[in-house]
Amino acid sequence: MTTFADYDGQKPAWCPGCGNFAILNTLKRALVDMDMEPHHFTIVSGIGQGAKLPHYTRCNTFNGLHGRTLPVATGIKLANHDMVVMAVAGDGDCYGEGGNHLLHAIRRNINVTLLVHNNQVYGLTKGQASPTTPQGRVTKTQPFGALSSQLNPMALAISLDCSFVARAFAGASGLPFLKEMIKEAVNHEGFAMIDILQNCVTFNKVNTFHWYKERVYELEEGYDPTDRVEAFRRSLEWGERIPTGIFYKNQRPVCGKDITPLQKGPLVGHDVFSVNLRQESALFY
Amino acid sequence: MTTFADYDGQKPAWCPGCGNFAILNTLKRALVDMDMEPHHFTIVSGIGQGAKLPHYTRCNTFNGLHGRTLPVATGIKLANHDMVVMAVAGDGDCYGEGGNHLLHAIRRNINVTLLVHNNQVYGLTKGQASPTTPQGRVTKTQPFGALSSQLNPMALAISLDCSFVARAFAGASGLPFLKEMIKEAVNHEGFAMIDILQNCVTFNKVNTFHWYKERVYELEEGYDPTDRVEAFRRSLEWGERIPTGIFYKNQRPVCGKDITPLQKGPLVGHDVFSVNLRQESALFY
Amino acid sequence: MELTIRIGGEAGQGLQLIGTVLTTYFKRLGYHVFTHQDYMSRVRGGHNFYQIRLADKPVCCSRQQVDLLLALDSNTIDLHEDALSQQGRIIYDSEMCKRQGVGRHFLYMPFTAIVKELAVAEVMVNSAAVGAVIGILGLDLQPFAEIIADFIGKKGTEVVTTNIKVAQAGHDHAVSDYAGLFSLPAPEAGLQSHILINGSQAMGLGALMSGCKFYSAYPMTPSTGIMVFLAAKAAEHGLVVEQAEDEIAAINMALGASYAGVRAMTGTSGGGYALMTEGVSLAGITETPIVIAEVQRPGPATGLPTRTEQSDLFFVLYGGHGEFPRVVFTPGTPEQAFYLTNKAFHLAEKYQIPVIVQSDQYLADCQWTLPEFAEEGLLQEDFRLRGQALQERESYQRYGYSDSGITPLAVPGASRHLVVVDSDEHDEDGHIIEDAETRNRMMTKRLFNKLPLLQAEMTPPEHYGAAEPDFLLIGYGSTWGLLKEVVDHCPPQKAVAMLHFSEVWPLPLSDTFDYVALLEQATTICVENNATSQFATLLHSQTGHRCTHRINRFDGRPFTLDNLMEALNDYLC
Amino acid sequence: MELTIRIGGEAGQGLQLIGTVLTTYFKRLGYHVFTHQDYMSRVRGGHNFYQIRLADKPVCCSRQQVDLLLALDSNTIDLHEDALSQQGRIIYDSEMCKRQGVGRHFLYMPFTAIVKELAVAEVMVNSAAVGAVIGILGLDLQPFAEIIADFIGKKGTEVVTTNIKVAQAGHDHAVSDYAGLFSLPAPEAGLQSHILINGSQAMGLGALMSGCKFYSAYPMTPSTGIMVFLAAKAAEHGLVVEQAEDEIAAINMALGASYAGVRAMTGTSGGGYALMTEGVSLAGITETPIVIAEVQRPGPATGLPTRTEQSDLFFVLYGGHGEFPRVVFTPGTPEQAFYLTNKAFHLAEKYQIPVIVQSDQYLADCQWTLPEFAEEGLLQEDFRLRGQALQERESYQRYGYSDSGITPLAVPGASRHLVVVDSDEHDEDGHIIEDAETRNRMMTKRLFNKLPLLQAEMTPPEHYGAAEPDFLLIGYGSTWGLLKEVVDHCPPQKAVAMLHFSEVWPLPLSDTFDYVALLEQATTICVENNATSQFATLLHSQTGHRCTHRINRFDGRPFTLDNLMEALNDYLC
Ligand SMILES: Cc1ncc(C[n+]2csc(CCOP(=O)(O)OP(=O)(O)O)c2C)c(N)n1
Ligand SMILES: Cc1ncc(C[n+]2csc(CCOP(=O)(O)OP(=O)(O)O)c2C)c(N)n1
Ligand code: SF4
Ligand code: SF4
Ligand SMILES: [Mg+2]
Ligand SMILES: [Mg+2]
Repeated sequence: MTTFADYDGQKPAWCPGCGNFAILNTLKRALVDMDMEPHHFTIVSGIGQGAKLPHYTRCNTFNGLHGRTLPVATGIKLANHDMVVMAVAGDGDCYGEGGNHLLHAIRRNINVTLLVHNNQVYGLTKGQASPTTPQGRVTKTQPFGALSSQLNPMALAISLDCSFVARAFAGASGLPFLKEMIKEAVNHEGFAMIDILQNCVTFNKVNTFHWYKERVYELEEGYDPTDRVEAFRRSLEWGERIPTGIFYKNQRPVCGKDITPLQKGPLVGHDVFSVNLRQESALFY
Repeated sequence: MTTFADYDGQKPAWCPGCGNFAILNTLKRALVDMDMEPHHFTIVSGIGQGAKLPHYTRCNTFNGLHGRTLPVATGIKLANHDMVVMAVAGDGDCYGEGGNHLLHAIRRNINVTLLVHNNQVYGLTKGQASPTTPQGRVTKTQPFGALSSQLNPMALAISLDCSFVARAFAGASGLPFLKEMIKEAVNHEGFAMIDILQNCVTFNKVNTFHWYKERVYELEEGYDPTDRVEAFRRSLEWGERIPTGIFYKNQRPVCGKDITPLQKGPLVGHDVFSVNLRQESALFY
Repeated sequence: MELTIRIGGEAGQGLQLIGTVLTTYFKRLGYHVFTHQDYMSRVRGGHNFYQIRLADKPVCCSRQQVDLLLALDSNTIDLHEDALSQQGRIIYDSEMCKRQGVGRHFLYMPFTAIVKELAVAEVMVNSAAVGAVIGILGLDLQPFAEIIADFIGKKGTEVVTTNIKVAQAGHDHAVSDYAGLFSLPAPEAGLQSHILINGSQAMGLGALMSGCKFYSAYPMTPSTGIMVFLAAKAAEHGLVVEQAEDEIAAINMALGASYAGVRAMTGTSGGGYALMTEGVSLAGITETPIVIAEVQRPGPATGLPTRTEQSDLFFVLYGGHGEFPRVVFTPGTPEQAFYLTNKAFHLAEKYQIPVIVQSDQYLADCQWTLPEFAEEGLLQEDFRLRGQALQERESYQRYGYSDSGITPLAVPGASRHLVVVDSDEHDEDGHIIEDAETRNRMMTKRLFNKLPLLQAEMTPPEHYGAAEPDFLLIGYGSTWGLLKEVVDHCPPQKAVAMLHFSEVWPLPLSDTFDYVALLEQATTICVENNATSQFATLLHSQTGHRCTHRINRFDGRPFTLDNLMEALNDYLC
Repeated sequence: MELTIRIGGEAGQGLQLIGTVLTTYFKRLGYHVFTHQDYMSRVRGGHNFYQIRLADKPVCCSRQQVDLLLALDSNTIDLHEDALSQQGRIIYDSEMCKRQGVGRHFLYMPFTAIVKELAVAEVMVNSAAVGAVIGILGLDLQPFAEIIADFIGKKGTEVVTTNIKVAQAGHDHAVSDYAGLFSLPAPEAGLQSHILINGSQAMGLGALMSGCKFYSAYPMTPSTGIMVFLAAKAAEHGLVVEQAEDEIAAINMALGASYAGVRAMTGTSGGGYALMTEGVSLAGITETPIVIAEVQRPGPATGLPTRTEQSDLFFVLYGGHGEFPRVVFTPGTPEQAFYLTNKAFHLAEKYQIPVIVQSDQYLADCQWTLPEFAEEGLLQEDFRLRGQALQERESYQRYGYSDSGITPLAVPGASRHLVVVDSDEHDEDGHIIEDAETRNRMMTKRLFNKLPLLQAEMTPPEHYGAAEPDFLLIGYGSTWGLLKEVVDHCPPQKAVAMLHFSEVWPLPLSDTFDYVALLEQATTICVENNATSQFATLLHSQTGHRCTHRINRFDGRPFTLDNLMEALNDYLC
């Protein structure tokens, strides 16, 4: 059995009061629940505040480039499908710089769990608008307010028929819920995305902890996460009331162990130098 | 009054029978109808078969990089909002390499008309799967069939609250419809996207002209393109029956002439060297 | 007379405000200042510092030793106590630092107590500290009032008044407890026509004065300062500053805007530049003017994101596939950053090429007191073909051949003439071609014809110091101030000089100033803030001169005057 | 004895099949062949050609003059009639070409009529043409049957039989009308152990034999051939070939796979490489092995997408921000492409660095007859730390210091030890750091320690021809065959030799073979398929040698033996 302490990592460099702490701790609790040993999973992250997370726990880590978590995670999962792979990214990381990879990771339906630390702002670079920043918000680089509409990650993922689409809130009330969601996402076969609403005490003075707390609620019991159109409808709710929970799931084919070259087991276990040159050259004679 | 001949360009390098010819001619007809003089509009295109289009008519042209039409179009429109700007791209160009720009051009709601020549394949590079290739289709680079699900451009655009979302078919029956659609898209204030189903006689032997012809139909009279959830529902139809028409429209704020720096008119008309150095340096003294 | 003040503490403690307020204070009083910043890639906690060097004559680099250390936390004492000069003192508050300083060099100041006593917000300890520093230096607090109003005035007059009160209390304590410790001579009068500016601001100002109308970028330290500067000017000057979804979009938007007829710029750091190189190549073949600020930080990849390095020289010289002309500037001072950004716009439009202005975190963030910039020195020529001149032409071909390789740059939509540009090889009209002959002619037009003209535009390197040097310090980019002061500090009998390159590609001709001869006659020492001596390699490959010695620093920190002097000791003999 | 056949027509007419079938036919008969292709960036129409040079001894470049021109359309006659050699003939069908050829050199053949007569599909004219070519050369049609079955067998036996019938008819016509026109001497026996292979296939095969398990790429001419080759092998060998959404994803996926413990590769051309350079830099700081095929085409930007050029040398040497070690190979033949791809995987994993194998459209598409490759020449060593060796370690640090700079490369998940890699500067454990000392140590480990080891791994250039040359032809990459034949064709009294570099970065040491001395003693002529003599510049900057002359071609076409001989005339005196 693993314990919370098994996941002790470096000391976080986050601001006191930052929502990232709650996400980190909840992730650790979920890992304890799943009894997942640190070497059994890999966290891939990009660059941003949230993306520093893997250093603050213990796990195999690929802390790569800003925006490029999902391709790296895809490569890892295809090379070793026995490895549990998670990706951790910020809203800028994942919906801005890395937007194209999100589209295609969803389409590919790789068996990876994506946690988006969505603080609706670029934290590490000090407060510019991110794709989830509400339209019109003024920042130092958006002097006339953000010109673009706020990206709706739930609607986007549902439109792409994402295999598992959820939203959570990194506040005390939401944490047990987030923990269960993470476990379900990790156990889900296919691409699972959880957009986590997270306060940034330093650069987002509007969507504060309390702002979220007053608005978030859980999708009601009986909500049917397999109805794509209904999921889409609910994904459009944002304002006075913000639903959290699993919006949508499906069981579509996974790009993973069933594809031909992986049927003999993870690539990483295959023999390396087993190809016969003469045989492979046959067509050249 | 402009005439069809005013839009005569270079001789197309397309394969005989390619759907691109119909798109080109229909575009020219729409231009005649709108009486748009060649120097009054700019076509931005990427790299691919469809993307060669601007050379085959007469217009201001920026034939740029594969995948990068929309940022270029955005720059042009912001620099000169009196210019009519269209972007022409392939399905690979726009949904593959350029996927991220599509997301953000839609969010930005720049007043540009995007025509996607969607032949469900990479034509110019000789037949690899594109994002709109049906899952499972075998090609020389997809030996186990395309691993990803087929991208649904209508659903994607609607999820992003795209200002104008339409699908057309580049076959005789669809052309008058396409022509009207192009005119409406160009006249629409905001980002307008038309995904045009186009046969590729050389590399797509499944989704042929006849395949499309048997399936496409027009959205019924009375269909309400302002109902986003309903639009989403209809966007999911694909198979025996494929709807064409304007799926969705809205009037959300445009990133254009109303934003502060453009209120004095297009940037291109502003004085260039009018800034007073001493005044701008005030804060440094 | 000179003095170095270092302010240390955690991210989020307000070091930058303290530093800037103090620097502005000194500047307005008439002191020359030079500041540099050392900060971590985090928003709160950790350890940052802000260093101010003030003097009665121009200064342009940092010193190793500190005369006055303002410690806002205990860590600062641990990390910097060793850096104190012989007369050095540490100003600290035992309550803030949670420790007692032992030794004569500790100057205790009750910042927390002041704040408590006055019953004001805790963050105001910073004003107490500023007041104390001013007091210890025996200077008048008066000018502080105006400055603090400039900086935080928009928070309301009450906040301003309270801060002044707190600063006064800090000042009073310092004067009563430590009067006369440091007595600064009165500064030379007449810095009113000087400005206090850093490299980012200078580049932004240079762009603004060059008619830049469009700036698209994706945030990336340490380049974001330029965007912030221009964004603040956007409303007034009708300038579009757009944050793109990524760097690829940033450069392609700028190219679109440029094609449409406005002067356009983008900026980023090395990682973002990597994503832009395809666009640079696009600018090359389409002959679309563009200015790109590449503000370096230590790599590879994310590296040390808030620190400094000069390691992307070769990358900007050669980044992008295929062969096309480009110009690369490497300013060494905010003044050069200003004028070279202007020259970049000028050459970009004149020759229809990409021009890269390469800077780094050090240059971007360091503040200098400099004589105000002059409008007369600016290149302000509009090369566009439009209006009547365009309308009256019988025909127009975007890539019409000419001896200079330059085809007039028509604005699309400004006449009936069409403007067709193409990323494929093209004919004079801009349409796709594949034949060998047209290809050869276009390569000649675009590349061979323009290259000699560009080279002739480049200003030769700056020679400073001994006219016939035995030792020649070679540098480029942000080391200008450092090398200059080293030259000033070397004994005259050593015959030391500096040769500084701020226009590095194409490397300037040596016809007006035969710098190659100068190189050959001296012991040359190339000083670079990188590991592989990229500039020395470039110099060798272009001039044949192999530098005698190389001094490199690549730990993310800038050289200081003292550590470079020390490193030079081995060679200056 | 040698003969050049050129087959010209429109895209979509099946030139490539005709060419490959004929080439295979000649090879199986025992002739040496060399082919090259010239095609436009379109799928139908335009003008393409396929050129086959066959001989009774090895040939490795193309000739300018054509002995047999198979014209599938009228345009071909217009474009290539001038290229005919003195004995040259044009095979054409007046119906297909819609014209009558005037002159003794026109050999009319009724391809269309044959097809009509036999009432088979029109496309079968191609088989008639193949049969005719074989007939005119006085060769036996027999082997064709087997070959056509190999190529189109999967379309069913009926199609195959019909094609044979049509070819027979073409052959009969040729034999009856033009017997004895060209009488080829019987080929030397014993090419059974030779292979007919192009550069793309050789690189694919090299990757397969090196244990490559993961190839992610985005289609881009002329690199796609490698992907197609590997995709065809994927099912049998448990190899994942994934088409990424863009080149950025392609390299990051490959890095992910490599991190996870499998040998990974990506491939692209210049424009795609531009998008990959940030990932190359990431491989650099994370020390993740990766092999990248960069298959060049003429730039800038889209340029001439289906043609050839050597213009990205500096880009691959310096592409990517920051400073890190890398290796660049530039194979000159399919054989070198095969073995250097293998060496690339070997060095990438041994030193945990990015290795770039740079090729171009010419090398990618040209087919050569070569002695079969040998397994013994392959480097097959598994450097990964896993299994018991890993499990039994007490601890593991991904970036633990060592004298060589190399830390054992552990496979994540293969033990309780964690594998932590970071794009930020990091400590031995892989966690983010910002201090100067660790930075310096990591730069030393990663860069300075590995550089000399890498340089020692590089094989010196190949010296061919006169031992003490007066004239030294210098080249790198795909010009190998050309330079070799030029040497062979030069009169021995001229003392001409070739110095060819296939391992260009770091440039090999000159301790085992003092090639710098060789350079210095000869008149050196650097031959490059680019405009700016990048290799000559590199050679100069690394060795100090400045080439005496430079010959460049940058119109998208390869040099031929004849036009290079001509260009050389000016210098070989
Ligand atoms: C290619 C590239 N562009 C830009 C950056 C600079 N950068 C680092 S983090 C970041 C955004 C951070 O925002 P987000 O992803 O939302 O993460 P947060 O800090 O808010 O958690 C940016 C723009 C970079 N590292 N690399
Ligand atoms: C950066 C880059 N990557 C790849 C390519 C090669 N390429 C050219 S067109 C194309 C895809 C064409 O497909 P699509 O966009 O669907 O257009 P179509 O030819 O089908 O009309 C690709 C991959 C390129 N030119 N640039
Ligand atoms: S800046 Fe915001 S997101 Fe970053 S650590 Fe601080 S509170 Fe958290
Ligand atoms: S390959 Fe397909 S898309 Fe391209 S021109 Fe031919 S038919 Fe049209
Ligand atoms: Mg964020
Ligand atoms: Mg397509």
